[in-house]
Amino acid sequence: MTQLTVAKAINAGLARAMEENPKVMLMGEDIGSLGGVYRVTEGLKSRFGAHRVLDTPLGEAGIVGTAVGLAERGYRPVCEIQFDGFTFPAFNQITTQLAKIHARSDGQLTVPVTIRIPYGGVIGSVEHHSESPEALFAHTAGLRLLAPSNAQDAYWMSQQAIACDDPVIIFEPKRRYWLKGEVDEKTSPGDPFKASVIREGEEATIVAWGPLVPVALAAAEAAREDGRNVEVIDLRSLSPIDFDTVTASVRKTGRLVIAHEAPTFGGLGGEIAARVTERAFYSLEAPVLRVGAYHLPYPPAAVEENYVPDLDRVLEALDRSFAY
Amino acid sequence: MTQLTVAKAINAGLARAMEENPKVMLMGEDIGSLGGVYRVTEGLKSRFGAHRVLDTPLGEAGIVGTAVGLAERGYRPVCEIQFDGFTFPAFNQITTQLAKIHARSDGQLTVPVTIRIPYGGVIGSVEHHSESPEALFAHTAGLRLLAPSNAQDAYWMSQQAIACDDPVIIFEPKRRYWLKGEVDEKTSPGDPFKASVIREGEEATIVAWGPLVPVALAAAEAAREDGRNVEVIDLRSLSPIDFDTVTASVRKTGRLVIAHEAPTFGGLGGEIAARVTERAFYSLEAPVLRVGAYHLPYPPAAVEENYVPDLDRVLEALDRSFAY
Amino acid sequence: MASRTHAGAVPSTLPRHQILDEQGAIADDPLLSPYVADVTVEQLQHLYRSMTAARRVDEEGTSLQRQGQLVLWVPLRGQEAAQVGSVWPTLPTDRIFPSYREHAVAFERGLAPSDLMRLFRGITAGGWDPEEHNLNLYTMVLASQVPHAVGYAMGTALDRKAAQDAGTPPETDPEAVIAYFGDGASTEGEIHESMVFAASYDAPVLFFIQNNQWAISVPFATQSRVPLATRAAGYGFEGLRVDGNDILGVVAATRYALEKIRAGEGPVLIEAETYRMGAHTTADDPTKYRERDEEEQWGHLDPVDRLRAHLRDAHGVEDEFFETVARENDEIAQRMRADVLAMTPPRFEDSFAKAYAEQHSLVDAERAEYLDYQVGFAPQDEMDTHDTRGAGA
Amino acid sequence: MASRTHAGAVPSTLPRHQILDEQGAIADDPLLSPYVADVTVEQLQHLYRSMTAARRVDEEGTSLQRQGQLVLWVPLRGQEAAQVGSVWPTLPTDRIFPSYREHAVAFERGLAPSDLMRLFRGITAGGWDPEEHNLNLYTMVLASQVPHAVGYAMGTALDRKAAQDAGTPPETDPEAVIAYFGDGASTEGEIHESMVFAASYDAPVLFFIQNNQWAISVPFATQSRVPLATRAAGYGFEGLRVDGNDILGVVAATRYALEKIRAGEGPVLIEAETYRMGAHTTADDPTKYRERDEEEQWGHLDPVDRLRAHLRDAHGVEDEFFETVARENDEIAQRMRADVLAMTPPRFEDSFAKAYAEQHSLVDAERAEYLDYQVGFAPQDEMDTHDTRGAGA
Ligand SMILES: Cc1ncc(C[n+]2csc(CCOP(=O)(O)OP(=O)(O)O)c2C)c(N)n1
Ligand SMILES: Cc1ncc(C[n+]2csc(CCOP(=O)(O)OP(=O)(O)O)c2C)c(N)n1
Ligand SMILES: [Mg+2]
Ligand SMILES: [Mg+2]
Repeated sequence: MTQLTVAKAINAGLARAMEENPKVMLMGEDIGSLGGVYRVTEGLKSRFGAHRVLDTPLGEAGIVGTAVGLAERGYRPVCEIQFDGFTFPAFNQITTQLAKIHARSDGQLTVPVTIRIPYGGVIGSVEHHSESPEALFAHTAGLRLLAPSNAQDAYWMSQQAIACDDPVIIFEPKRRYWLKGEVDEKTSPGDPFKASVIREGEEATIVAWGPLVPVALAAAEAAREDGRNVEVIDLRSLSPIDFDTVTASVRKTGRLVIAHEAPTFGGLGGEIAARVTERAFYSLEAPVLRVGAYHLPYPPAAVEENYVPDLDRVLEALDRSFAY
Repeated sequence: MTQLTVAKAINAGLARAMEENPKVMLMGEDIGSLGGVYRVTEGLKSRFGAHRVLDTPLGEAGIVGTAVGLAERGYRPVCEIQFDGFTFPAFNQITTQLAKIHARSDGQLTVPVTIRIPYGGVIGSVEHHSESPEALFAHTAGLRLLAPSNAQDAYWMSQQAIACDDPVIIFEPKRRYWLKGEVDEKTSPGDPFKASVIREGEEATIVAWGPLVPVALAAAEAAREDGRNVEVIDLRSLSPIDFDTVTASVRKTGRLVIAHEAPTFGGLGGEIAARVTERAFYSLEAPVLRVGAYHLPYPPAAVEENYVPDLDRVLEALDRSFAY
Repeated sequence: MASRTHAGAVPSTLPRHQILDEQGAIADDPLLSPYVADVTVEQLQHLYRSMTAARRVDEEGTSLQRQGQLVLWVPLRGQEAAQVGSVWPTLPTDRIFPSYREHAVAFERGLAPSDLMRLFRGITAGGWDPEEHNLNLYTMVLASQVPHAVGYAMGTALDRKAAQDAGTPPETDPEAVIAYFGDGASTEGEIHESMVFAASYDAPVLFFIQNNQWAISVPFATQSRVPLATRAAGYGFEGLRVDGNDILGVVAATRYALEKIRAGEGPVLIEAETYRMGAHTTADDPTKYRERDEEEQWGHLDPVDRLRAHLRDAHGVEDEFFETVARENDEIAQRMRADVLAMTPPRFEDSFAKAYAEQHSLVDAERAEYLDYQVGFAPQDEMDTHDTRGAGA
Repeated sequence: MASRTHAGAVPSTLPRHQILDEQGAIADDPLLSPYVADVTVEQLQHLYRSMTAARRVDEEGTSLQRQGQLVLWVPLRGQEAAQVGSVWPTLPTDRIFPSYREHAVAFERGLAPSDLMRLFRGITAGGWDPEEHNLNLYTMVLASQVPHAVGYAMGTALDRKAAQDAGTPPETDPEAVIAYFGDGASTEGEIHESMVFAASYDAPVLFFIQNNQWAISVPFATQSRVPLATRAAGYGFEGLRVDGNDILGVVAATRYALEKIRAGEGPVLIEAETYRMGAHTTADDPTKYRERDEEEQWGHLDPVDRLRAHLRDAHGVEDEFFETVARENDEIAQRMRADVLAMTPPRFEDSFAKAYAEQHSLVDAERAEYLDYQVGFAPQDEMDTHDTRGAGA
């Protein structure tokens, strides 16, 4: 057991994967000498060499596209996209190539590429540095999406993503990079594509992931003060989604609030709400409620806290749910 | 009133917009001398000149990116993306630029760019020619999405999109390009962002758009033979979505089936299901059911009809709904 | 607007290489001629066989499509020299990344024509095992395969470095990679990023452009004011412009490039100037956008005619050879046709096993739903009565 | 892996233009010198003012950021000659598309420094009306503004054609457009597509690259083996490589380019070789990736020092002038600071009016929800107690 920040846990996870498998390599803008703009890859270039930690030219399509080729050659490249908002130049490579090559080749080619995307807002930055684009990738079959919320998952999911023969995108909660937590480096926590009930409760369920998990926990705490016993699920995997765990919880509690930083409209909350409603229709005491950002471009830093869901908005949704 | 195919209706709509406003211009691959691979723009280059109908170089980012600049200069460019599967090289320009410039400039810049995407499957083609990526655009604020299902809408929506000061993406149902229908060239049909109840019924509602509208109608017909009275809504606008019309229908019928060609997981059906359930919770006799494609890359033509929802799958969903 | 004359154009100074002239006579090329000095008549006959077999299969592809046996066909006629000439000099260890018209490349690598047809029959998006002939799959999104080729090439260099570090003796013929693409695709941004990455990492990759003058209906002049080989200098590597209908010129240019590439000198670009003599695909109608005149002019530059003339005039090869080859080619085409007609469609339920390499809960659930649902529909015929396909299209 | 020596590199043959040498003396440049022959000492003094004012405001930006008054600042120190020299020759009718470090460009166009700061204060993603000074907004997604510039330039050409067709007498000074970007951004695919489109449509656009040697921590050698100006020839237009710390060289190159562009000769590319003397942004720490030595070496090439030396040595400008300018610059910086501190944050609810130009049902509904929800929270303070911000970051 070690206490690590989320950023250091990812660093340690990457280092361990690189140690254990010489085919693992890192690629991205500024990840080498600088250690990445968030220092997540700090020290890895000097430790593993410039041929395994590539400070690439400045082209996201080039990064992901060459990673596909490297994967076809037997490597396990881990690409860093510097910020969420700069994923889109690589969108074609991710959506039409990386995601589809296994199916295209009738299973003959595997492309075990990992893409790390520091994502989400409330970091007081400028445009394109605070996006939550997970829904834009979840809809595409062939990809897997992970969203660690804590150091333990950050450490293990990095390694599990790399070990997975499918392409995996990891959404790293950048505003939680400095959140400390226990990391058990000995025992692998099992299937990364399963959700985790991180707080038990009987009267309602909150589903959240990544940066909003601490907010969901805080909401459950606050609700307890009002005498409400709220279950919290850290979804962990955004594709596939572990509907079994969520449905079981909702069958028990009868109420569900989903919170994500991305805009509500067209976000993953809709998918979860629709599927859970289908599977637990007769258990629901209230409609599944979603708490997300508004249908607006991410606003300037000065007002971002009004845009991204916070504790109050989650509580307000819980209240609305209880009002049914 | 004229009888036109959907393709000809779009052609006529574009021509009329170009006649009425000299700032309207068309851009895309092969849209000039060839008239586009689907001949939708046939005759427009010879009629309006090569300076208003641009056979562009082969770069989708270049097409949309220069269209943004042309729009900032006062033009109203209409970009054709040759096939749905080739939209992604332009994804960055659409998502981070076109969609956000109005907000970025605090409303000072408008970028009235229209993007036409012939979309959808069951055309017996090869990979990347049959995609339904609408959900990947709906989630992004700043864009508007239209999906005509018939000649009348094809004719008018083309013009309404061009006239709109916001960027509009038109998803053209390419497998219905040769579907004939009445076009009333005199009277504008009103707000393109409103859904349309195209068949009244009392016992269930089917929502569909674009290529699946005829399938939804056929399903309602088939259900009538079983003595079921099913309402059909042509959604028409995918962003914004006219939830009022859908909710009103569901309040009346108590049952909703949503059909789209895109994969169910992460598709727009989730958004509609979630929002309608929230707004009509006590009216629902059954959970909202979605009929979409599977979470797989679009399969080879030989088996595509098993992948894309058809009449039977819509009927099966109706049956399941009635079984609640 | 895209005028063909540009007041401010800076013309390219790149020479155009040619070894076999329009009449099939040898024209000396100071740089490249040495690279084909050792080509024997038997080898020329092999090249002729490959080029004409590809042409024959191509014709059969069009005919199969017309008969509804393929969903689409992409003719290559006119580009046989560019394709065969560029792949013939490769080693089996070299990895090839084609676009979607490289049928002659594929056959020369050893792929059976019918293997190629699976894709065009609409029963798979692939059709062969990329490892078997070191031949990647066709890619429909223009330019997308090119960064893959660069990455793969970077990987070969990394492997070489690892072997060196481990004290393994160096290979005699280090691997090279070829990325094929067209004049139209050259405009895509991914081509540019590919070139930047290749130059930066000294990737052992040959960018082989078949400039067949057209991107569907759009003439080359819309994509560039100057030959595309000129672009290479802007990335600091060599670009060669070669007569793409001249089999010896293409072979020589490719050998020259591969030699540099194997020597660790990084990427090279070759632009083979050729012509797409047929339609873009079987869905295309070239009369809408180009003149018969132009087609005829290029007809006089036909790569097969030229090699035939050379074999006859310079090597005294007689009619019998050409007739035998024609017969053999017919047989190849007939075999391919028979194989295609015998192909059975896949079962849709197998798709569920292909999307992911590892177990996936949603795919498993949807597969189960699908199978359940199918149980409701036996026999098959009943399904078809509800089929709406073709209602609009 | 990205080694700085490349065995197969083809070196560029492009000359590097310079007019004011490292000591501030005039070096003759046969092509470009005529373009600055008429520059008066008053004009040089204006340029000096602009360059130093920008530098002074830049320092104030860093200090404001340190004091928590800006969310971020992007220093420009070192690039003043490249920026002022390229924008000074423009006409008010020319449209400028900056990247995000072009503060000196913005000020020279007439933008008040505080207008620029709104963005960095985190109260808007824009900050000014692009029409007012014909200056587009900063763009954070690298390279994305470049196709916009090309499209805008295509639009000016279309307007010109429409005017001609309508019989309007031709303008004396046709509009030009400048697209600014950096050495790092040059790798993005959108740059390539921009160049192809510009060449194809003879767009009146100047691609102005400030090669400041670094893209955050990545040295120029990773992006290219050769000067970026070499790329232009690959598209068939002219590329110029100029000493970017030489204000006269940059002015001359820009005038030369704009003359060609206004004459309808299509795009031109200028690469100004300069240096980012400070950090990439206030969030950056250059000691992690570059040597003090390199910074010092470039320090000797400082564009402001060089112009000051020239003004002194060649024109006898005295200390008083420099002191006055320094005082004026302090005042500019103080005024800017005061204006920044006086800026009030926007109301979030105003965001709902900005996403779309026309009425939008979902935005209207969400705005109403938001306002409703806000009603539950008066006074403001209560909200903050539930705030989780900073819990992790
Ligand atoms: C990204 C992308 N955009 C558009 C298309 C549609 N398309 C298919 S082939 C083609 C023309 C390609 O021209 P070129 O690269 O010269 O190759 P050729 O067909 O001449 O061999 C186009 C526009 C595509 N396949 N991919
Ligand atoms: C598409 C994209 N990728 C990555 C980034 C993150 N980023 C911001 S500035 C920068 C370096 C840019 O270097 P250069 O173009 O040389 O401009 P400079 O900062 O030196 O002025 C990077 C990688 C971005 N803004 N946009
Ligand atoms: Mg071509
Ligand atoms: Mg730079």
